[in-house]
Amino acid sequence: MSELAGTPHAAASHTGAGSMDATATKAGPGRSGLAGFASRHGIYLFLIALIVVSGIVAPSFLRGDNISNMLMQMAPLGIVVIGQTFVILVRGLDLSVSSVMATAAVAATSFSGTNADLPAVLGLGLAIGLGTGLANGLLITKRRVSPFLATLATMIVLQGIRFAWTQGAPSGSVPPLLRTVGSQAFYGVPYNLMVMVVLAVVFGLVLHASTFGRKVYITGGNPLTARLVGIGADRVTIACYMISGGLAAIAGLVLSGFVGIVDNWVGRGFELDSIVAAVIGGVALSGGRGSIPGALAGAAILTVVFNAVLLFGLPVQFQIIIKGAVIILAAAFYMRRAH
Amino acid sequence: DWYKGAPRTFLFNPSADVCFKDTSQYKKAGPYTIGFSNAGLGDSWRVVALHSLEKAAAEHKDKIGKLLITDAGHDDAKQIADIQDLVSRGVDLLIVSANTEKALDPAVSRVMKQGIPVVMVDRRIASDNFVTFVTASDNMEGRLWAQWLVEKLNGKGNIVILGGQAGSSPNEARVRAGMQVFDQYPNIKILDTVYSDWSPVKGKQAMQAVIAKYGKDINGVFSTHGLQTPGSIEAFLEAGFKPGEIPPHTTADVNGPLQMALKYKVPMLEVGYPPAMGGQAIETALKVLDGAKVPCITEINSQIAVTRGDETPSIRPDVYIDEMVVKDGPADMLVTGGMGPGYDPKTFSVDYPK
Amino acid sequence: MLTLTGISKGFPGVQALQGVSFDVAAGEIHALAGENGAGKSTLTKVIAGVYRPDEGAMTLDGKPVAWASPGEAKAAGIHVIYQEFVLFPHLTVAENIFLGHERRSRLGLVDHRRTRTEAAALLLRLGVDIDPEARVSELSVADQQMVEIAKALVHDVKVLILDEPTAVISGREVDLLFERLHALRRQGVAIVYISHRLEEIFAHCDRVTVLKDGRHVATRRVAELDRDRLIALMVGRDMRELFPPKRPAPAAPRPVVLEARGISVPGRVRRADLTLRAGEITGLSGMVGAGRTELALAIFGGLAMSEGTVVIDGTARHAMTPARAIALGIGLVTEDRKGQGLAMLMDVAANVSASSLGDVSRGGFLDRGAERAIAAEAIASYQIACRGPDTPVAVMSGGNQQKVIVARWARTCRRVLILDEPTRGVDVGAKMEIYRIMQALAEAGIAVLMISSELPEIVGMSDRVVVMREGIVTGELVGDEIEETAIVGLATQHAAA
Amino acid sequence: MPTSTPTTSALPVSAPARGRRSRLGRFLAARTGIVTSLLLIAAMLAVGAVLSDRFRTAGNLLNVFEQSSGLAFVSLGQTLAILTGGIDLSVGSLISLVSVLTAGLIDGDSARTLPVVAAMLALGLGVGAVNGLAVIRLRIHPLIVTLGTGAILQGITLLYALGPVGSAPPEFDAIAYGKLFGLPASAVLAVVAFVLVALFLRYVPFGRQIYAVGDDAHAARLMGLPHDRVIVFVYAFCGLCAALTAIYLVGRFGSGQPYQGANYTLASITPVVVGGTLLSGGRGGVIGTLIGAYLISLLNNLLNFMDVSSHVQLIVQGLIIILAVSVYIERRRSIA
Ligand SMILES: Nc1ncnc2c1ncn2[C@@H]1O[C@H](COP(=O)(O)OP(=O)(O)OP(=O)(O)O)[C@@H](O)[C@H]1O
Ligand SMILES: Nc1ncnc2c1ncn2[C@@H]1O[C@H](COP(=O)(O)OP(=O)(O)OP(=O)(O)O)[C@@H](O)[C@H]1O
Ligand SMILES: O[C@@H]1[C@@H](O)[C@H](O)OC[C@H]1O
Ligand SMILES: [Mg+2]
Ligand SMILES: [Mg+2]
Repeated sequence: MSELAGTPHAAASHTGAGSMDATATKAGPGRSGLAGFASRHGIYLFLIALIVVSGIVAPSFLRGDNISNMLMQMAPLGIVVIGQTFVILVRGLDLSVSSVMATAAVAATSFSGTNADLPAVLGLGLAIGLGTGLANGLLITKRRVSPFLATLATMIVLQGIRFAWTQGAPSGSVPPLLRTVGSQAFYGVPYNLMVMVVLAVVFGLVLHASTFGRKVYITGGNPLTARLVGIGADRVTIACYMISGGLAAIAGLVLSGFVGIVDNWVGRGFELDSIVAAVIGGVALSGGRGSIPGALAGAAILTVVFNAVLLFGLPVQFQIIIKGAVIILAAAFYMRRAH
Repeated sequence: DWYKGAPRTFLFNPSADVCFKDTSQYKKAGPYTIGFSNAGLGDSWRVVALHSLEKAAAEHKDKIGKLLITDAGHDDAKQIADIQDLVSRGVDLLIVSANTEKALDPAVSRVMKQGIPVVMVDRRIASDNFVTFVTASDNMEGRLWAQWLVEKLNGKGNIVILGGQAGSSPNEARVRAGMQVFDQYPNIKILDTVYSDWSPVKGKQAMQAVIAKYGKDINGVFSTHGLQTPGSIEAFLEAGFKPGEIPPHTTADVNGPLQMALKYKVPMLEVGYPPAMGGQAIETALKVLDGAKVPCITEINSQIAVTRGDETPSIRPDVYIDEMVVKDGPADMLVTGGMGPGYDPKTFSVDYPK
Repeated sequence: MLTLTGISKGFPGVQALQGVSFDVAAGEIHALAGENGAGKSTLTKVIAGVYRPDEGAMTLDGKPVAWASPGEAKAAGIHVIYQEFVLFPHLTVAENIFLGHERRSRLGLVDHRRTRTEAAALLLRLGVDIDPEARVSELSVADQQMVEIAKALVHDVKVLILDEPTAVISGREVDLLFERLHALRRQGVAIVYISHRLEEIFAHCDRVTVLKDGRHVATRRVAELDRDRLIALMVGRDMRELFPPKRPAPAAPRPVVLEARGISVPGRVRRADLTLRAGEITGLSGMVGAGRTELALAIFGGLAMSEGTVVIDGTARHAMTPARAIALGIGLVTEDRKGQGLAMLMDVAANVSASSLGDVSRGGFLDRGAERAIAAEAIASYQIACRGPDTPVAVMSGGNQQKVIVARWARTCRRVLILDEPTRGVDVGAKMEIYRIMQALAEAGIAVLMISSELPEIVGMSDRVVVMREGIVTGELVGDEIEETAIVGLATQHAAA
Repeated sequence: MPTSTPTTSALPVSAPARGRRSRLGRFLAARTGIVTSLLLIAAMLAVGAVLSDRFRTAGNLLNVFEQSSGLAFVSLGQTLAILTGGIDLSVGSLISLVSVLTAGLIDGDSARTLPVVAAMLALGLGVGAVNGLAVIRLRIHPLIVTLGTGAILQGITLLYALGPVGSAPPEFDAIAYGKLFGLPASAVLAVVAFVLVALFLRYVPFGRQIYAVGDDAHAARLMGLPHDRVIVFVYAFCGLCAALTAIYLVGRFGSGQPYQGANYTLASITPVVVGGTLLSGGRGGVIGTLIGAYLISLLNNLLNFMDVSSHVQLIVQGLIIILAVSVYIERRRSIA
């Protein structure tokens, strides 16, 4: 009774025209034709419309270098969003991603700064991410701490550890290859985007085609069912948090290559932005609903909106304002569709 | 080789009377308990400044019985609490590096009212309710940077201000002083002011947005410290600016921007803001507790360096950037650290009185 | 006092009410009868303003009314005791009773002392010993029901509706309840009484309205009816026709497949023994709240038992988990379809394969084709009405949803299938289909355990019946012993030791 | 909100416990949060007293009291939102907005104090009401609604001021640093506010209904309780508390800053949960929150006295959250 189902909107739907569960489906039941198509693929249509409109209003929007730039900016967010999607699907959320990102990035600078360190950098980063994910998962499943608080707490603890480790400020530099991945492009295609795409494909397959992915949806869709059909819901949940932690670590490493110099706040704001992107992309906080392509579309929308606001000549502040409006509108859109 | 003289802001100060404070009322017998309320760590400048302060305290073990250090993590509310806690612990003198100049004003003023002397370091409060402020003249830095940009651009062009932490006194003072210069040139236009929190990562993100908006119209970047400057240069490179095309940048203290200036042929002016002022704060504190006269603003000297060929009529360097840079050193190293050879912020540890 | 004319209400996939007319007069107890899913609760909720009817009109005291919210109906003097409790687990009993009608001091503030004493008095009047200071979450189901009833006595109500209030209480508590109802009737309250216990209808009600599949069948004076005529109205046919003919008992005793020994679940089940045999349908009966569900869950590994063992084919198993139970060939159709049985957003195929993902995956990846094929087969052989394997279960009717769950477990249960209230809220057709499947599974040698609160079903289907009361197994009936009165006797008998 | 996990969704079964518990036992059991927090506070006081005689001075402990008031004010509103099973993540941005507007509009001119303060309180109330309306009308989870409105408010704040603005008139100083009966004025005000709200929650029917809505919103609607009014009320109240906090902070900082409130969004939740209010709603109360806020300030104070580095302070803070919330989990039996 304590998750989304216990909150006003869900209750509203109980007393209203049948429960949300009873009518909401991915397919948008009862709708067909153009309206159904628009409803099912609304997020992608919206993204395309946004791009077209931006291109018309500000022609420089569609310039190669601008697009390349946007893609480079989107990639780290996209990587985090993939993990966040797994976690939200099992009715959770992960606020510790930004702390994981920064810690992995800081860890990347604690070697000699050559490519020979790459395995160590990657290993240590992943260890941090997976370890945090494991801690989150255990707190949430075994100690039954709410995901919000569990990941908030690990976020703070990790921040303390990071500061203690760096004595206040990270120093040193990241391996050159990370530099390249984080800040270069290959014929206009940023390397970090390639990393994101590879991860999206791999984890997209895991989520949408593998047995594990099915377990994720069942666990999030109905945890009790999951338990009673012999799916180790706890293990699935822990795995999701580890995926989120691991991907956040990779995103942190990629982002550390963005400037080459690392500070304590690499990834600041990603914890909420990644949730926002996922929600815009149709991942439901109530669990069991959403997809990786949708979530990535959400990340793309955020990136495009940010970029377009500037190109339209609006003050930077409108980036935040429009972000706020988009998230409410998107959530309202999905709510409406569910009814 | 470098300029080693007294602070030029003092020597060249044209006013007849320089403000001095009588501190006899604070005279006390040692050993002292000194408190240091730090705004926070988080960037390499602040770490070196803290180490410099600890080192100086260690060198004065005879006089200092205890040095109590708190760190507010860049949170105004916590810093106020920290200051209250330090006062509760019975400090004889308080050194404060205020997170933001206005927010800490009431709290610091209060301490002074209670009769405890306050020495500000690096970041002051808005009012003058302290004994002295140990700094390296943010005003001079700001004016020199602005004057140089104006002269580089022959009085005409578009400037972006890349700030540090909004509301922190060094940032505000440097921008204010810079604006006093820019305002004299009607053909200089400030396109935008963005903030980086002294972080190269945030600096790069902020500059990317600005470059997306203005592109080649940007003629100069007024960066209020070296911590964020590399982010800006990176953003230009990524936007397709070739070496030699990147507009002039200003910087301070940090090795990375100097390396980049040489590598990508970025015209650059460095005006130092040495973290060694941490140690100076301890020296000044001891003077105060000894009842000696101290200047209202204790400025330590800054180095001036430019890329070769980029000196202007008003800006004559002490050294060239290629002489100053530590070629193979880490990018985040503080070239003006003054901590002596063999210093490594990661391993530094000193036995100061606790 | 209250009249309804031509009320219709549909839910996606179900027409819960169709043109129903109904009225209840002041000082009358009007029973509402009908099978599960007939629409009784839905009608209740229409009267209470929870649902807005799609069609039809309502009048109260002769004036037309249309509620915009439950609050309006309440303000107009309609009080409902819902089938599902409307209690706040973290609040105390006293607070629950007076919620929305707080006892106040002269200053208009909540008077907690008065709330407490009045609640105590009220409970005393009802004749139950419940601590008004206890949190509702600490109470037994029966006590929670008594609190629900107490709530109804607080206000001046014009219309009181009770939706199966006696489903979880018994004996003395039932008598006390009716004492109250008669008193209210004398005061001119209009009472709508819903119950599956027909004897209550005959003993206490003035008129009865029968619903069937959402339609109004008849309204009669109780005095004009007898039990058989009422059943005929409700079912529309002889009950016996519903059930497949029982198979004769075999000559040799059937082999034991599963033996539960001394199972305890703290607070719910005490040292229960249960034996299941291959090819036999065992009915597990008792009042709601008797602990049957918990016993089944404990056997299945879904609930931790504090003591006891489960012996399967001669091997004792201690730490059972659902995964282990499934591997051992046990299946469990849970009583709560939506809450526990199905992932509502997912499609038929995914729900059918949920307990046998291993069968539809290759190298860690799902073989969607195989999965759909299995689902298609299930749809055909169990006559599941849906658009196909890709239909989200959320849009399907309750009976078909139930068949999806049965299909899931029929695939994986090699030894034992437990069905907890398998026909709750499903229509007659689906019921018969489920009975047929149960019988077929038993014929195939599977030990079937059916938990049911419906006596006819228990009687009609079981080869053997085990009865529980308050967590204890009170008896076992076989063959001709299996009849309603014997079961009721065991279900209400006071626990011995 | 996703405050629960697959594991916590348990079968709704509980043991029949007919036996009457003792009054005291029941009283304490209902207040695990408060009891645990008080025990922790006692432990900290003991450690601190042994450590330093300056720690145990009244002056120091009163300072801690004063230091907790800002957090206490925001958390007061947050408690009500959480009691209904919701959450308000817009408080930080609202504090920022109100603080720049208050300082900017008054700008040291005492004559403007009253109208501006009144307008700001109305603004807080209004923004909160909009949050509440969005929650019930759009049927979006409060976490999302307030995340969205929070972003919008932050953007507006930055449109108004990119850096510190304005200044507080002298009378603000009295709220922030003044004394009342020898006690810190802000803390006295906080205690008064908390006690009033506690009384409201306990003695006004509407207060009880807030609990009912948080306990089971569906049941509350069936009961005809004013569910929607409760939701709008708690978010409006939460906005009002955020505005109050902002005004207090303007007094404490002497100016307004566009990121003033940023730290308070997540921080405002900690005292609530540490004080024993369940994130899932329906159980807890504001007195626990007040104690929780004091506990957090005391923890900072003690760690300062112990010369614990700020890094370790963070770690300890995170661990306290984990410790606190895992003590109060409701023990429910669940499937598997
Ligand atoms: N909220 C709902 N959404 C979808 N279908 C519903 C809903 N409520 C009831 N139904 C369906 O409407 C039909 C009538 O249900 P209702 O609960 O009124 O029956 P009932 O006569 O009260 O049965 P029981 O005796 O089992 O309580 C059933 O098929 C049921 O599944
Ligand atoms: N203390 C309780 N609080 C809330 N709901 C309860 C409580 N006890 C039982 N229920 C619910 O009431 C229904 C019937 O009770 P329960 O499951 O305990 O009985 P049972 O032993 O399964 O009875 P049955 O013998 O009918 O299967 C179930 O749906 C259960 O979830
Ligand atoms: O004074 C500034 C200091 O406060 C900041 O942290 O680093 C850069 C310096 O210029
Ligand atoms: Mg019913
Ligand atoms: Mg049951």
